[in-house]
Amino acid sequence: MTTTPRPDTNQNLKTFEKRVWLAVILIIGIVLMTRFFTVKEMGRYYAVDTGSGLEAATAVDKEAGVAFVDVDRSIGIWISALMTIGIFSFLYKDNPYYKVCEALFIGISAAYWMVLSFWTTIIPNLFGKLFPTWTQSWAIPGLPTAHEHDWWLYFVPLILGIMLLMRLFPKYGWMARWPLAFIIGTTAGLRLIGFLEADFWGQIINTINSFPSYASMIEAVNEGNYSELFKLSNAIIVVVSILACLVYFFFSIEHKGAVAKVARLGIFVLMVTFGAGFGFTVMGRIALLAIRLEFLIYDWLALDIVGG
Amino acid sequence: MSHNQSSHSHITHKALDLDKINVILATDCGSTTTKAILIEKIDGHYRQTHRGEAPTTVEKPVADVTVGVTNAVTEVGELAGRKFVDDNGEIIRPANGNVGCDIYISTSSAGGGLQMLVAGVVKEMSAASATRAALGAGAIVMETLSSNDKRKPYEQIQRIRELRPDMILLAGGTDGGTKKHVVGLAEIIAPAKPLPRFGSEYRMPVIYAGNKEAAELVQDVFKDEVELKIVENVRPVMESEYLSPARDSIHDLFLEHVMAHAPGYDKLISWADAPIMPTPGAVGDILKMIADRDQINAVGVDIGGATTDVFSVFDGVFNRTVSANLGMSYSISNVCTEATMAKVLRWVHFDMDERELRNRVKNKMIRPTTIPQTREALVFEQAVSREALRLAYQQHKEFATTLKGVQQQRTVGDVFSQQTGGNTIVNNMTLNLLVASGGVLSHAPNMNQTSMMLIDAFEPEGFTTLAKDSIFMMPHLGVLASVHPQAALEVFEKDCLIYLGTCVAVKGLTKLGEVAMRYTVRGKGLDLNGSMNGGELKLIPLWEGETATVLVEPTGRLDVGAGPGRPLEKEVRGGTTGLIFDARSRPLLLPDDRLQGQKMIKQWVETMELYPN
Amino acid sequence: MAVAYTPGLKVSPQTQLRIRRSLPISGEVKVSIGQKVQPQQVVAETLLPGNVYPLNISKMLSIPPAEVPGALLKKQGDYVKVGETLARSKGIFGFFKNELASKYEGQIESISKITGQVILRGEPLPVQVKAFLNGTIVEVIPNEGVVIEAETTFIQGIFGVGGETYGQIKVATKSAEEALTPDLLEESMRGKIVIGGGRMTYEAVYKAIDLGIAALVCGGIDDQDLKAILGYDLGVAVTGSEKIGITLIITEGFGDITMARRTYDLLKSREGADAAVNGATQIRAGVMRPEIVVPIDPKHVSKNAIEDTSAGGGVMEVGVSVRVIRDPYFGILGKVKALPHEPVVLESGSHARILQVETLDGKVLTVPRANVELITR
Amino acid sequence: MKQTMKTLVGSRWTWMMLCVVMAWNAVTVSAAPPAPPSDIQVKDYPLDDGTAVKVIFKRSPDDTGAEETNFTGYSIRTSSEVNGFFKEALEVKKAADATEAAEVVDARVTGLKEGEPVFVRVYAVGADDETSTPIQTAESITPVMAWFDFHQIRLLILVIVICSAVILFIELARRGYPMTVRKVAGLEAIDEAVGRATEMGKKNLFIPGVQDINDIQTVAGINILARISRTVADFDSEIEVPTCRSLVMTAASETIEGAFLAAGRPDAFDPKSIYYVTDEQFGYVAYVTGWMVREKPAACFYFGAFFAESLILAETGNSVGAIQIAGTAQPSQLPFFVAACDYTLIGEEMFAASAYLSGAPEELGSLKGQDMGKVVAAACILFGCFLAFISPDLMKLIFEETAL
Repeated sequence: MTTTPRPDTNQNLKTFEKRVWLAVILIIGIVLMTRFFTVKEMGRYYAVDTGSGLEAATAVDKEAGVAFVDVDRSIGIWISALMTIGIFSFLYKDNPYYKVCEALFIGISAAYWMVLSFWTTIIPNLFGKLFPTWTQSWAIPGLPTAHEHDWWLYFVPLILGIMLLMRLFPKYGWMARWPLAFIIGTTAGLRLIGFLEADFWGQIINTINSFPSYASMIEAVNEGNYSELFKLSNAIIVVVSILACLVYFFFSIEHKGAVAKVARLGIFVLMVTFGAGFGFTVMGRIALLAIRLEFLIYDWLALDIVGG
Repeated sequence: MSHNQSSHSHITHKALDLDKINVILATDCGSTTTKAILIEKIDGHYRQTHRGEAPTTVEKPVADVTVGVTNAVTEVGELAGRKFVDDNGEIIRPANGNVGCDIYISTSSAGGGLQMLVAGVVKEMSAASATRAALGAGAIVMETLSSNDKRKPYEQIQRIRELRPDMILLAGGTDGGTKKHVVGLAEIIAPAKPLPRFGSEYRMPVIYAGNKEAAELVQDVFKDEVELKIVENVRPVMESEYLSPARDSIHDLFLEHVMAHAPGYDKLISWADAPIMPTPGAVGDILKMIADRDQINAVGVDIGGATTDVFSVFDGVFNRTVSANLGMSYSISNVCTEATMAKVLRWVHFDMDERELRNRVKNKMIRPTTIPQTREALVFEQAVSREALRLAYQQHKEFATTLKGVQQQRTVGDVFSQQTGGNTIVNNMTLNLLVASGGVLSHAPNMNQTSMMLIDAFEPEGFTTLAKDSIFMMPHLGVLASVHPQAALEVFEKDCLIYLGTCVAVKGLTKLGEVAMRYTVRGKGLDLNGSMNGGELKLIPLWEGETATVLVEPTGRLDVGAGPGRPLEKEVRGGTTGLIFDARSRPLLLPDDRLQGQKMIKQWVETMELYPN
Repeated sequence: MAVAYTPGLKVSPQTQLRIRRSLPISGEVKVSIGQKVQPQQVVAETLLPGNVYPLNISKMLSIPPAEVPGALLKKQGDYVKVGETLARSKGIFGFFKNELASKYEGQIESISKITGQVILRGEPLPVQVKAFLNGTIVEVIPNEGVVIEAETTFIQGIFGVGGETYGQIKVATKSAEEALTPDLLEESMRGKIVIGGGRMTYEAVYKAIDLGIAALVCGGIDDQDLKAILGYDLGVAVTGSEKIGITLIITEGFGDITMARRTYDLLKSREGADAAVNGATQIRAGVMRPEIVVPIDPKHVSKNAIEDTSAGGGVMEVGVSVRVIRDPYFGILGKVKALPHEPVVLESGSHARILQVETLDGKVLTVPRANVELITR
Repeated sequence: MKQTMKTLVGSRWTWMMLCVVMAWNAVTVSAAPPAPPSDIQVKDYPLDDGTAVKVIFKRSPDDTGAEETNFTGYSIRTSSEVNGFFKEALEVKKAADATEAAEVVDARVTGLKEGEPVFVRVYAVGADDETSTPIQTAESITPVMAWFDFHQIRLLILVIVICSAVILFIELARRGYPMTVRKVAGLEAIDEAVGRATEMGKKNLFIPGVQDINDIQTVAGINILARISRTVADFDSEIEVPTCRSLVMTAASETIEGAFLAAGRPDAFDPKSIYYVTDEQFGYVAYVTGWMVREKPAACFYFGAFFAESLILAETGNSVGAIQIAGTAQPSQLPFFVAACDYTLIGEEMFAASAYLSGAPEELGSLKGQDMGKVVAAACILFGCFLAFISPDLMKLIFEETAL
């Protein structure tokens, strides 16, 4: 089967498409502008100075003369609105608008994280512990100047950190492997115990604990309370499900015969779990989308729909 | 997947009036014998009437293929009472009374057939597509080079130099895809300067069927050192193959370059009314044609001395494989090695001395022309053939797959049934027709032996019609089909296939001594019903030309094609063997214990009357 | 047809042989047209870069890459043999030490502290093409090879293993029937081409390898023995590259089988002469048989020697000598007694044309025509 | 919008008021308090992690073991100051019968801070939650961390059992004991995906998740990356790895370099193709999706910890026509990968991947050993449930209580 040769990208169609988009953007721009100048709430942040800071207000407050338009925050609203739309524009296709938003997002966030980790980790946790007096003198005025107990241990991360930076010099790049190995190794070790304790043992204990005892059941039934029976059947279902899932994750046994059947049951259990997770997450996403739309509709465009 | 309906009409020599064709002469120049058949129009129907054969004459001292052709044709002529060859040694056309024929066609696999070197980027992807194109065209693929075959460039160069292919097929990259890999392959092939097999008087024919955007670059690499032909990409996109342009150009180049340099072929080409095709290519064409016409799935096998060819058409997709080292003479020792002697001997129902057998096998290998004289030797040889066929079919299954590298569409429900691309498309349950050819199968003293070899090696499931190519006529009919499809189909139907019968087998593991299926057979003079226990075989006489209606009810989870445990009724065809009910397990399991196995085989041998006294 | 051709092996006391000797990849041709060459003389030569074997010592021993140089027992530039201990980890408190034996042979090209990888480079592989024949260069193919011509005694075997080798011919058995057993081999045969009669036994081959015998030529061999010698079951009859330290050639077939008298006698007649043998066999289209080439001193070349190929191939007629080449009478020699025209049903049930053979001890056997081979006696 | 917010805030206030009112009611309707317990002793709990103390006291005279009584139990409360705010740390139920009533109460109060002194009070609690006057220690007690925490002994046993199983099977595997591994389609498809990229002349994209290297999933992802890049090197294709964490970038870079070296193509390694983008989750996602749409990779691999970005990435990949293979242990993200990717490794399958891919006996042995861990878990569950059914006390003794 030959692929139908894609028609040589029709130049006319492209220019036409461009024009249509230009027109659409222009119309949207005009509508926005008109709305901006006619609707007082749109794209403006009203604030009232309470003396101890600014508080949100409304256009009505402004009319009343108590509030004013906070230009900084208004610009903020515009930026976030335009950025939001920019990111949404990806839904249509990749375009320069999206690229600008993407680049801004990445650049700002990368810088932000860099600064954040510098001031929240390196300064207080490393320099603050190793050289408290010095750090106090220029960075964190409130820092106690005395060394902590066992403070010298912090030289280890300092050295490891420097070794990690050695990657910048190709010749000594190999040094970076050591801290990396340290991190990965420690992680693995810590996680093993953490995993055994929380997941492995936790799962076992929780399963066992949910299992009703014979005595309590008899007692409940004698009292005419049959819920314990349901509890038992539920517990049995849980136990069987867990065991079936465990079998599915057996790697060293080929799934044949009885093992295959049990594993198949495990698959069903996992499917049910996934289904529930899927639904749950989708709901969460829709909620997130709603928040973004709410921002655009109410805070930016100040549209009065759905009883906002 | 692939377009195998090849059209060779672009080099048709002469315009033919199909209605006026009454006498057709066809030859197949094999590596050892040249076989000629005569097809005549009798009462408005085409029938194969006579045949003859003579040793092929491509090697010294004669070194002119037409001598063998003339000899074979003369033999046919003598038998038919016609004169085909004039005093100049040429074939007389058109037919006039008792003289001449209307068309003459031929296939060729002399001198080892068409040997090709194939190269592609990823072994399992474009290289596999290229291999499929080459095999489909009837070539023997000597070597497949790919960017990921783990060989260093110098090793690849060395390998190319060792080989002396007739032709090279270079593919790789989707259209608009990779260029560097394809050019890289060209850069390996070009300096290796492969020498064509038939002398160095002509330039090596190279077909380029890769990324069309890299074609010019490839041409720059090869410059004028090879005969480069650029055709459409065999893998224009990852999702589909487009094999026919490459296949057709293989046929063209085979004729124009390779054949033209083989001794005597220039003359043969001028004689023939249709392009000369590589034998296996012709066999594939006819099988594909039949499968397409009847909407069936078919498998054909040709077991030779050195190689075994398997052809299959499943849901319209044609595949061919050549198992280069599985055969009954040159390769017999390799079959025993690959399958292991123990696996071969499990088909033998009496004790044999393994040491003695090993020597016999090796002697057959070094003296490939001998034939079994004793029954013991025959039984052993047929045991080997079962293993050879089984291995060849296995290789075929591994090769005849869906395409690799295709994006899969999934839903949440698929999570636990994920399968990688490249699954086999061969499905024994949907197989309708199994055709056998090749010495050990077609010349078995008893047709029941042929049937059993097929059933044991291929393990057909459900309802499968078994047949054999009577006198290895499929190549001739394949070429004929390109000129006169109606004649080809008529002869195929009436004279080519000898029906052995139908095998009805249950799929799944059956238990010894437990009922596996119940059957009712109704037909002319037949009204039977009964049940079969696991591990049993039953032979019901149903002769050639007869049909019967068979209702099978499998028990438990066993399946005969309608689903587990569901009954199925079908009309079946009889043959020289008859109707075979097979309640042995699928996959066929034989006991590991030698004695127990012998007992079981012996029982089957008796039921099937394989080796009557 | 009253004529049957059988695949013939050439056994010729004198024949003009032309062979092409070429390199696998392009290289240098070291001789010129007209030059006389000796069998062992290199006529063309090229170098292949040695193979590279990266060994990740760090992974293999589970030690950090930086410790690799410490764990290595060899230095850069050292030569390592297969099986030699290449590195040893320090272990924990002297326990759990791991050793690593090299799987490859080669020179340590580099040791990386960063990746823990040691690169072994095998020797550059010199590819030399020897003349094989004592003859004259008649053609030079630039950068590829030469064509050599010589007058030789030329014998084809039916099957062989091992590559080209050279040596003096030495006949070990007293007759063409006698099997080659270890007791027939002695120290003085080192480097020679030893001729046996019947089957070569496993023990004899082993002793021959020990003694450094260049090649063994016998009538037959047991497949079981061949398997034991090679260490694997030979599948496809494409041989020549085996590295077993000896070249083996059988002239007749597998099993207990006598060497054709003609072959035996011819070899015996050339005893003491320098010969070249090649075990390379390829049984398929473009068949290659093992060969024994004994150059004839130009002085002794008889000008009117007839090209003799009748040993193999020929006309099957009553009275000619044949050998049965298929069980149940495999290896039996005799004369054709009758050639019935009509096909006969064999025990196996097949129809085939047969012939009757009168064996040396007077019995008459019926065998399919396909199952005999002509021998000249 | 603003109004809804206000309503919400308003309603929260209402609730709080309601609670306060109810609490007040509860206090006012109390009856006479029970008699307090006596003879309090507080000790550091031995052999623990330093977060618990042992509190021993004599029962209140009201605690008779009778069923119908106004007495419900004791409340043990802790504070860091003698007269500070005492917070409830443990409730002790009243005695079930007379025999138990005769015994002292020996309780373990947990949740304390290691090395920080505490004061302990015990109240007797009556039917309507009214409390007695407390008994209190005069001196504070400081819980101390012991060298060995006996509460974790089960964990120790588990670790020993599982680790020895792993070691045992590794040894067995080294000695040639045959190990089988079940097929995982997603891993077998790696070659296919890289092959597709090679044929199409496009790049391979690898995303190691959005978590740092200290997440075990990221480590597993990097492990698989080693194999993928080996294939990439073999096929002479290209791989692009944008990362969300700087350390992951370092690790990925080292891994790929090693893989290229192992494949004998160190020259083809391009360090520029592995780079850091940003820590910000969605900034990263925006970059990656943008890159995908522009470069149209033919194979995308997602192995690691993923959150909301799973579907965004996988859908974008799907729309550009890539073969996608994903693997994560985030249960909430798995369905999205499954729906949008060609192959998905589910949780544990990803961790088993490196063993599966290498096929090395050591790794297969460790896989088998881990399976033994699963057998242990299954056995524990079955045994535990059986015990819980027969005798909950015995179950508690074996599975929950300290062995001391």
